Amino acid sequence: MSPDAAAGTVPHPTHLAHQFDDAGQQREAASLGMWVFLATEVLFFGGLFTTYLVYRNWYPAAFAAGSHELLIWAGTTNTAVLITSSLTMALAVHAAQTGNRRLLLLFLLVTMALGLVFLGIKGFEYHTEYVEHHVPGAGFQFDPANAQHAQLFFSLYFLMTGLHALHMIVGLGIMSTMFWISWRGVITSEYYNPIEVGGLYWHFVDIVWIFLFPLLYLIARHAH
Amino acid sequence: MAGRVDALYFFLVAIAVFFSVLIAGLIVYFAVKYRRRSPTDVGQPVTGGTLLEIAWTVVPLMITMVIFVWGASVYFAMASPPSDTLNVYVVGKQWMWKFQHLDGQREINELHVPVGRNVKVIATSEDVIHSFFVPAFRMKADVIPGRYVNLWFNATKPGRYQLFCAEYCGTRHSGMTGAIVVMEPADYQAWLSGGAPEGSLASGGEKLFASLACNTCHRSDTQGRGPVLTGLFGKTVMLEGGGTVTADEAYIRESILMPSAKITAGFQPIMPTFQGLVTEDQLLQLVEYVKSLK
Amino acid sequence: MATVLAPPHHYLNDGYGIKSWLLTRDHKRIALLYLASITFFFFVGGLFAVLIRLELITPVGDLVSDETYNKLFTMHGIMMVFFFLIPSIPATLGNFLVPLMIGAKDLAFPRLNLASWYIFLLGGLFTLYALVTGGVDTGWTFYVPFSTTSSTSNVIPAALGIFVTGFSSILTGLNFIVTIHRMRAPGMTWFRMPLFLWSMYATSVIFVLGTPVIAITLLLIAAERLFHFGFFDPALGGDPVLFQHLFWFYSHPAVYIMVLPAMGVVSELVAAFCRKQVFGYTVVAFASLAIAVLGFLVWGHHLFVAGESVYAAMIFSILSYLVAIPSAVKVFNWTATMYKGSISWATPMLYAIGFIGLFTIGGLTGLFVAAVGIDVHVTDTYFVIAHFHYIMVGGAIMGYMGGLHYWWPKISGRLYNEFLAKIAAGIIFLGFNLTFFPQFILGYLGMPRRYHAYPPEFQVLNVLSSAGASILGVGYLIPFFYLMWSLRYGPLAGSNPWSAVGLEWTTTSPPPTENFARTPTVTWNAYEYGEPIESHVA
Amino acid sequence: MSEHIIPRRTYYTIYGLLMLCTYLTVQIAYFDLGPLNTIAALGIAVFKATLVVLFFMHVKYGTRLTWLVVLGSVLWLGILLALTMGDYLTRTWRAL
Repeated sequence: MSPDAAAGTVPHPTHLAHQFDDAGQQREAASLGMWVFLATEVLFFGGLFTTYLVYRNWYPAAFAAGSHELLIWAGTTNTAVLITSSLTMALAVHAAQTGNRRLLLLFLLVTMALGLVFLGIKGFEYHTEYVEHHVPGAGFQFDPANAQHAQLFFSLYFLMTGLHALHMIVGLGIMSTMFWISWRGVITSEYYNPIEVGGLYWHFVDIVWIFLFPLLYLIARHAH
Repeated sequence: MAGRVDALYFFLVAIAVFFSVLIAGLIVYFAVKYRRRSPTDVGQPVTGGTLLEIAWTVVPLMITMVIFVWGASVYFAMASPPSDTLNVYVVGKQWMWKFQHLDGQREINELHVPVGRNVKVIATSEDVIHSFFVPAFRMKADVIPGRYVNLWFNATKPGRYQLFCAEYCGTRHSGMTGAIVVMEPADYQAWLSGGAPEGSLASGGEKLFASLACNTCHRSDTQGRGPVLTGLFGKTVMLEGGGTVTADEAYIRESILMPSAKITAGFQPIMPTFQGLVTEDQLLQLVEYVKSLK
Repeated sequence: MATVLAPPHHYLNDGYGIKSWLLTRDHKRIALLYLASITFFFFVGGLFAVLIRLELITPVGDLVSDETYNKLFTMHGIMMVFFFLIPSIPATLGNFLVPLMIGAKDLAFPRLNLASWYIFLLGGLFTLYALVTGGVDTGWTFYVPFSTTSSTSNVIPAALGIFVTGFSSILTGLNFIVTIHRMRAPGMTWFRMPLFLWSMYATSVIFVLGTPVIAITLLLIAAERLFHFGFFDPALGGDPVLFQHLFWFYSHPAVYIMVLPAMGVVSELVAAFCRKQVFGYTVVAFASLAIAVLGFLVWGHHLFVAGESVYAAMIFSILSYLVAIPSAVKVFNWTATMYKGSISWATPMLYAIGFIGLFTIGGLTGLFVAAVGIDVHVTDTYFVIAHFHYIMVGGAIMGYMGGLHYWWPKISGRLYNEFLAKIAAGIIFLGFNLTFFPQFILGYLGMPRRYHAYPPEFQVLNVLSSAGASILGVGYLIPFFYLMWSLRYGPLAGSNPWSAVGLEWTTTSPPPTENFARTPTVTWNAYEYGEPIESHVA
Repeated sequence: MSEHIIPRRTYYTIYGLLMLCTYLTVQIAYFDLGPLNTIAALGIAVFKATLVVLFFMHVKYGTRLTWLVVLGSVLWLGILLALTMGDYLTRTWRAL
């Protein structure tokens, strides 16, 4: 081995981690890493979707009855809110790509605000369901014809939306970090991986909701 | 059934021995024959052979497909009880097997059956999953709470056969054993007449049916608020909101515990659940009573 | 051999002190952190196995109580499966070798790599907590409704421990996938990669796509225990069998997580110790991917008697036979590689030969349990125990031991005692077979698994098995001591003690922190023997 | 490596489509279409998710590898759902 092994390092540009050769490699690695993580997330929620599918198939009437008790206006509004936040997230990435720092900060802020609105509405819904005794457990009350299996529906509802909300909260944490590093001027049109990768996560959380909404809120609405 | 399982088993043993010996023999032979003679030796460039690859993909595939078909056909026979069976109910609970004969005899951890008869065991569990395993009959099925599982056998020789619980079920899992006692028909008759103090299963069910006030709605005429149960068993039931279901043991059981899950067409979901009000043993009596209503 | 000198700079002397280890981002140091952790868990799990075998010497349960016995086999399973076998090769040898073999400076995400080790430890601590505060008695499979309603033991901490540990698997898999895709040195094309990398890649796919399902399943168990949601409770309309579907969707592919890396190691060993390219390189490479994919389609064969439909059983049975094919093809290719090789009988090769033989038996007995008609009889008996120990101990651990010996000079820079190593390999092989072969017979005779006490007619075979286990235990202790001893007293190994090809052998032993003095450029295929090895040094 | 910058107008168009689909899916839920209700709801959800993945997440302009990861995760979810339901839907065909 050459004796100057340890000395033979080329000076690295800023933001380029030592293990990468160039910025392109780093960018592609980061993006691929996030995509692989999202594949994991798909299967994580997949276990819940499987459970949902099995029981909805077994107890369609109870699931419809449970679904009717959810606040459809809240679910619909939240869908719109999340889709809008996805738009502002996409625009934030666009602003980062074009090097517009002020717009980037603005869109990140709007995205976070919309995320908070979503969680606020969700919290209101949880409160409503609590008041109406739709939280599974000893206090659960429901039309006796469907009570047993409506409880399964509500268990799934709370677990699925709860895990989704947890992902939203993590997303807000990521967004705050994005905001912080953008504020410090780390993000440029040359280096915007973090915004792009963080954005992928945010869009994924949006997609989960896009499926949760019809599965939970829109079962046989015509019956009422 | 034991014969069929063993035939396939020994066929597989032959295949396993053949391939194990082939591979092990080749490895040892190569390792000796081509052992390194000097430290600088390298192997000869033999890097692949398409024909060989195809051969050792296709041949195992064909062998495994033969095994699959054979194994599946054995299983299909296991899962197809004949129609002329002598039925016995068993409830598994931590950590015992409770048997009930149709005539009302009850046994714990021991089941008496006549030799040469097709016997069907209808099994369920009161708590966790157990597994009904009689090695001599090559017979096993998990006994699952909330469901009826059928097993069947035809014992060809009198004797005592070991019964195990094969699904781990808690502290005294290894104590959840028992025996199937296979008797000559005459001995079996003698054993049967030995006593059924409480009357048959169906008669027990009839008493329950009255004491739980089932008969106020399920009347024998069509004036009740619930469907008529006479002649129900084995029929196809039209359901409210479309669909049909065959009225088997599982359906009757479900209708007692979760009445709203499947509503008979033309009726209201007004029946209360009996979940927690009847034990598994009593459920079996009720099921047997409904079956007896011809 | 010319006198070898230790390299002046290498990853082991690049910083001393506890902090330089606990905060390291070097994949090689993280591999060693993992190595120490899994060795600890291996011996904990092994201790439980010893106690189990001691109890089973007599048919009556006289050594420990039934409650204790149930906790012993549960913790043996949990420790061995989740804290030893699953991370064994990927997190140690894989972590160490993936960047070296592709000519990279490190994994793509070194910080995530370190995080994965801490997550692993955290999960381990949870589980150890469950252990010392009373243990768990559900079996490593956590079957409901026993685990959710009946068991009074520490189910939630144990489940959470495994839940947490799952994320370390996911991060390792994610890191490997990205690294293999994006960090290969110039010229290192997919079909020039050593087969170990193909198997690591296939394993990572399972890590990433399977582990989240066990995570959510264990979460459901915890939720069910805490809030009694009813997902698996028939009284509330749930189905206990659904749990088994979700559990085995991960836990069957997990078997391939354990054995695929060992297959990768064996491919390397056979090539290096026959000095020959692996026969049918492309076929062996794609067989790894095929196993990873098909492995996800067969989980239902754990449910043949568990109440799944007759038709589902048949579908899962035929799919199970399909996954047997690529495994068989690999065995044939390794055997063919030995044909006209220059075969060295060094310790790693002994393990490789042991692997091929034992894995063949494990695989062939898999044909028994995949046949539904036979599985009905042998499932949940000692036949199944023997079958999967042939795969996991005879297969995965043999591969792990072989790999550890093969790369030990690279990892430590020292040579171990070859004589002792050969003796130990022989003892392990004998002890293993004596332990587990009798269990096939026990199983066919009908002895159910997880039995604290058993009918006396099974005693002879059980005593044989216990005797084998004591030999096996000794076999595993010997390498621990001579490997430790070699760290200080072993002769220096030099860059390439086996005269093997492969990028990892072109750098010093131990390698420098940045792995290579210069990024190598690859112009040759894997396992190109037949020319002087020096010409491969970039 | 090529960094494709999607024009903002595309984002607005996709946003409009997503909101329209949300409106449609809620409206459709109030008509009794039998099993078509579920199919429509899920069909629209899949369409919306596809739009988000292709445009907001830039997969339309992404590498083959990104496509592979996306399709792979969907395929694996499909395996989990299909083989599990394969058991549940055939259980009633033949009493065990």
